[in-house]
Amino acid sequence: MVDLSVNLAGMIMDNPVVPASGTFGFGKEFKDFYDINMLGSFSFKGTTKEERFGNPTPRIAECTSGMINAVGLQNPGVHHVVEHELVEMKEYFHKRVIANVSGFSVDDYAYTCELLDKEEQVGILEVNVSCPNVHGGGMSFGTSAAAAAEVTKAVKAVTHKPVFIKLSPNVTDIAEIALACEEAGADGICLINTLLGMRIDINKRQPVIANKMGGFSGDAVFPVAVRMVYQVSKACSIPVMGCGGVSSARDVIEMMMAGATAVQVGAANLVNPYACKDIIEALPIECEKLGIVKISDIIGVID
Amino acid sequence: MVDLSVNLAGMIMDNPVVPASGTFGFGKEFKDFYDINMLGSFSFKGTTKEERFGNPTPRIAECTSGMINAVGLQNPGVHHVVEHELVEMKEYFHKRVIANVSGFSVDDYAYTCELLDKEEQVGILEVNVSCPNVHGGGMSFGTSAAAAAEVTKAVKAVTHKPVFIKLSPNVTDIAEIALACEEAGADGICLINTLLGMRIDINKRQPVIANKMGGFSGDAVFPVAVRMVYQVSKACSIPVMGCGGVSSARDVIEMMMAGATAVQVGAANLVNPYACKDIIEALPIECEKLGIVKISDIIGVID
Amino acid sequence: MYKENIYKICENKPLTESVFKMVLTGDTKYITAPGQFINIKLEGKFLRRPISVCDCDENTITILYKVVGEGTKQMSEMQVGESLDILTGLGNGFSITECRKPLLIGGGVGVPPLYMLCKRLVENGASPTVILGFNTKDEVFYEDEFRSLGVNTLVTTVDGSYGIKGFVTDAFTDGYDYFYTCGPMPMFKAIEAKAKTSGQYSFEERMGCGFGACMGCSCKTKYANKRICKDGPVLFREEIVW
Amino acid sequence: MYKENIYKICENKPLTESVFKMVLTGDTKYITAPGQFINIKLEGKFLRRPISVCDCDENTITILYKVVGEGTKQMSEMQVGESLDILTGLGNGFSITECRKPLLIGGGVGVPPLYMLCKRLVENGASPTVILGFNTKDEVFYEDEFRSLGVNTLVTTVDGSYGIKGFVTDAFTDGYDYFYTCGPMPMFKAIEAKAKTSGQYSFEERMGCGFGACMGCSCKTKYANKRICKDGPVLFREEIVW
Ligand SMILES: Cc1cc2nc3c(=O)[nH]c(=O)nc-3n(C[C@H](O)[C@H](O)[C@H](O)COP(=O)(O)OP(=O)(O)OC[C@H]3O[C@@H](n4cnc5c(N)ncnc54)[C@H](O)[C@@H]3O)c2cc1C
Ligand SMILES: Cc1cc2nc3c(=O)[nH]c(=O)nc-3n(C[C@H](O)[C@H](O)[C@H](O)COP(=O)(O)OP(=O)(O)OC[C@H]3O[C@@H](n4cnc5c(N)ncnc54)[C@H](O)[C@@H]3O)c2cc1C
Ligand SMILES: Cc1cc2nc3c(=O)[nH]c(=O)nc-3n(C[C@H](O)[C@H](O)[C@H](O)COP(=O)(O)O)c2cc1C
Ligand SMILES: Cc1cc2nc3c(=O)[nH]c(=O)nc-3n(C[C@H](O)[C@H](O)[C@H](O)COP(=O)(O)O)c2cc1C
Ligand code: FES
Ligand code: FES
Repeated sequence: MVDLSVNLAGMIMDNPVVPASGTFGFGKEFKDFYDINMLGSFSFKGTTKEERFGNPTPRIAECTSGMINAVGLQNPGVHHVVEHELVEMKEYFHKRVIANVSGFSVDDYAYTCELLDKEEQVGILEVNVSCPNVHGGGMSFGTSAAAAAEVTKAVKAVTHKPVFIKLSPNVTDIAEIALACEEAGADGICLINTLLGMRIDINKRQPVIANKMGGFSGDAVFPVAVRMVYQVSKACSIPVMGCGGVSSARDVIEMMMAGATAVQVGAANLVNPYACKDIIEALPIECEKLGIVKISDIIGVID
Repeated sequence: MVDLSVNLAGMIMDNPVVPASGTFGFGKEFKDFYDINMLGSFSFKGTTKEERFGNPTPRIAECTSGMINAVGLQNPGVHHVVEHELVEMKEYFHKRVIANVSGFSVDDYAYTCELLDKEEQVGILEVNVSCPNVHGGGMSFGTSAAAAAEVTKAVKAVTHKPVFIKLSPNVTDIAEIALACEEAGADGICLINTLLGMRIDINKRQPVIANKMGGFSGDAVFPVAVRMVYQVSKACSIPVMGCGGVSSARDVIEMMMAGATAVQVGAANLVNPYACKDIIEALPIECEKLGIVKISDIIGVID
Repeated sequence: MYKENIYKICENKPLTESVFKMVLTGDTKYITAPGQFINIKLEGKFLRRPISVCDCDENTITILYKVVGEGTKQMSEMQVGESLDILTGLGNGFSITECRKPLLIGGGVGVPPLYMLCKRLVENGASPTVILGFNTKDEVFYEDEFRSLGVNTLVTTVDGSYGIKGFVTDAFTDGYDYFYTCGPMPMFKAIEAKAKTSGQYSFEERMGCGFGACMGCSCKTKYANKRICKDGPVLFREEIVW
Repeated sequence: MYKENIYKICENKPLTESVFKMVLTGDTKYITAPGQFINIKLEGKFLRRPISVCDCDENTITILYKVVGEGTKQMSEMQVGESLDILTGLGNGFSITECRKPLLIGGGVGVPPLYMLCKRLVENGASPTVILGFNTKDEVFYEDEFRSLGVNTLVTTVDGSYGIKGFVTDAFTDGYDYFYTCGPMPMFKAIEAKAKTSGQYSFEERMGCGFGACMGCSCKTKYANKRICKDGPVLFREEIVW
């Protein structure tokens, strides 16, 4: 029997597998495919102070081994999330969930997190300072150490729950930004969000995505994600939630060896709705092959 | 008949296809596969002031739709290149070549470029400020606008040949760095070099690459490259040589629509030694399908 | 409800130069309404390809697809006996209303979902008139199949090389009491300008998942934001924001 | 010289639990020396997989490969009749020297290239002794094939379950006048410590291209930097820097 449990900043999880924000909605669409209570937890679709429709369509482009999305944080707003989504969720998900939060100002973040702080179901606040799909906000916080730290401080001031800052990979020095968040009180770092990418429809001579650019993710980005998880976990002493291009149990193991305490699965859920189920079922088998008896033993084993 | 010719900062090329530095050596290994005079030009393996062995092996790791390399600028030194490689090359390549140059100090770059400036065969100097595989130099010039500009100025002072600065994608704001190079006198920008990536051998519990991290390239990085070519070509008025994940004629067309005047093909040459030949032969066919009669018409057609 | 499963190709042949018919065998119980779609995983492609159900029975699904890019090209090269990983039963599908004389208007590859719809309407006692719009004679497909359902079938071609010359709207007959349509946006606009009754439109959008999880395919309607893949692809005329 | 071409699988069967024999038909004229390798493109894998030529004639190439990862797993699942895109004739190969009684020492999947070498040496009038080293009895392969060449063939197993118990060096016979070896690094180190004559070692390295273009496989020798793929995989004892 392989022990798959991990302790993520105080939240004990049965296994390290967590569907990534924006690829799992509020879990509703997946509960018809399998019992999502088998998940370690899941990160729900990023919410904001106000309701948002997001960007014009097309919002999706295909890439080799990946995809671009430019959803632009479509969500019903945090009030609706608290009053409806979380209430409904109680019926089909009985573990604590990770609340993914975005904002357009420091106050936005604080406002939204303060509301979610009161929700018992929320185990971790995942503060997204890295969405590439919203103008004049979002990502800019994630591309500056000072701004990321400011958001961290503001959020920490309004919540007792563990706060993970979700960082953008579109930066020169990811470790510097992560360290700034740690120093500002963050309890963990989640990375990576999407790489900024673009595709062009050469028949129509226009970008595939209405918004021109969007967030690139999927298998293709895995080596960048592993590298950043490694860099950040070596630089920081707070736990790292790894994300980016994970689609198999072996990917989960690789990312944990790079330094991740838990591992998120994003775009893979969209193509294979059973992705997380498949991974969780394969994990003990792959661990056994590799002589891993307790998965938490391998976190950051790479020098 | 489709007109494939392009004018790259004064160098007229029969077609926009250019094997990327480090993936084509000095052309010797490819001339047995096909007549490399069909190429627009090619960028030879990056050279430095002194001979370099490069990094320890393993230097290569496989990724989904891509690879990581950590060659570390192995090359026989610019003197050997000038005295032997270029002399030999005269026999099998009769067009002007692109000289890729790296350095560990501003003086290094100037020294190497000054020597190459005297070589008639060299059509363009491609100054690599972005190699992720060498410590204490190389990439650091490419991650700061000021440093990249300084290198540009130093090189421009010693040569009359067009100077292209080859930029790193591992930065927060690629347009800012490109603009700084333009203002410092660069005649063009080449991008992208490799993304910093990492893979772990989960059986051995160690990084696949002896140097731990390396440069990630191949099909997987194409959307990032298209995005950066687009951003830089919109920000700058000097020509852009696009590179990153190109493996087909349609990729070439997409990158040109994004703003590239010429397009480099890197890792694809390693897997399919005929990659550039295949692309050049397919280009007129794909152009015709798309109603393109003169390929230079599509450069930067995307708003 | 929707489900992922493996389907075997038992037929795959061209109907025109670029439109193919593929028949798949496997579990069909999740397909509950005409106008639903399936989402096909293809080797080497990241995203699945959404294709409407043209017809289905206890253990076969028929789709008609046009080769427009790499994915559909790949499909056209697959052999009988090969397998595909498919999500079925996606989307709301058309609502069978109590209409008597509905118009079914299909343009190009908007035609396929109307076939199963037509069957259901006929079963329901309605007498549909079907209008199939194409650019030119060589592109016409499924005319005979509709005729064998015993319904009045009109074909239009833009260049007049077959049937009625012009657009689908040029074939509009009087006396219809409802309409159903699937096809390109310019056709929708023309229909919206001309149609005198209530009706349903089936939309297309680039999709990330096809089952409502990613918000990739959202659109605004008069009453709420909807996902084309889950709350659509069929929208009622009354709710659409043009 | 080397060349890319398409080869058809005409045999693909397990020799042991994890070692497979594959016979390919196609153009073999670029294979000019024993110890050369081929580089195989696999569907869905970015880099090619380098595998030594075990044997070859006018139109077939035989390789023996061990399933160690995804690529070789995929190869093991391929069917007779399927095709592979392969670069052949890569590497320098072994030099046939004027030795009379060479030792050929192979460890695990280092065994394959020695087979064609052994043939050539015999043709050249030499009387090789072959030492094949494995961990255990179940892993032994190609013993009979070597014997049918009429050469003295010794097998060692680490656990003593078959042949001589121990390492290949425990089977060293006296009187050899040269050696050729291919296998894992610890075996090389043991041979280097024990061998009394000149000889050739065939190395492995992770490769980007396999034909000398990328500098992915470089190593230092006493006289120059060499590329394992192009200037190797075979190096002379005298030039190697351990
Ligand atoms: C609900 C729905 C039902 C459909 N039913 C049919 C049908 O019955 N017959 C038919 O021929 N076509 C149908 N289509 C269109 C079909 O999905 C596309 O033609 C197909 O995805 C093109 O794939 P490709 O790889 O050949 O093209 P590429 O252009 O190479 O595809 C690149 C990406 O764009 C997406 N894409 C391209 N065109 C479209 C499009 N028109 N709509 C949505 N995504 C697109 C692809 O799915 C893929 O992700 C339907 C689309 C939707 C949304
Ligand atoms: C010149 C040469 C000759 C070889 N001859 C044989 C042979 O005859 N029989 C045999 O079984 N094996 C041979 N090998 C080893 C063989 O190349 C690897 O076992 C194989 O590439 C593993 O691929 P994989 O996808 O199964 O493993 P993975 O670990 O999934 O491969 C990942 C990447 O690492 C590379 N890789 C993994 N192991 C090795 C290795 N040992 N050497 C080089 N690259 C590696 C792969 O090529 C691939 O790029 C040879 C290697 C070289 C360099
Ligand atoms: C359709 C889509 C929507 C996303 N929405 C969000 C979001 O709302 N908040 C967020 O922090 N990340 C969002 N992401 C990013 C993912 O959570 C994840 O960080 C990224 O996709 C990389 O993981 P992957 O390669 O496994 O997809 C979204 C990604 C996708 C594909
Ligand atoms: C093996 C290898 C060696 C490389 N060496 C160099 C180099 O010496 N100088 C340089 O500017 N870029 C070098 N590069 C980067 C490529 O020129 C190119 O910018 C990058 O690989 C992206 O293109 P691709 O995705 O088509 O490979 C190298 C790339 C590879 C794969
Ligand atoms: S395609 Fe994902 S929600 Fe519609
Ligand atoms: S593998 Fe490319 S030079 Fe040897």
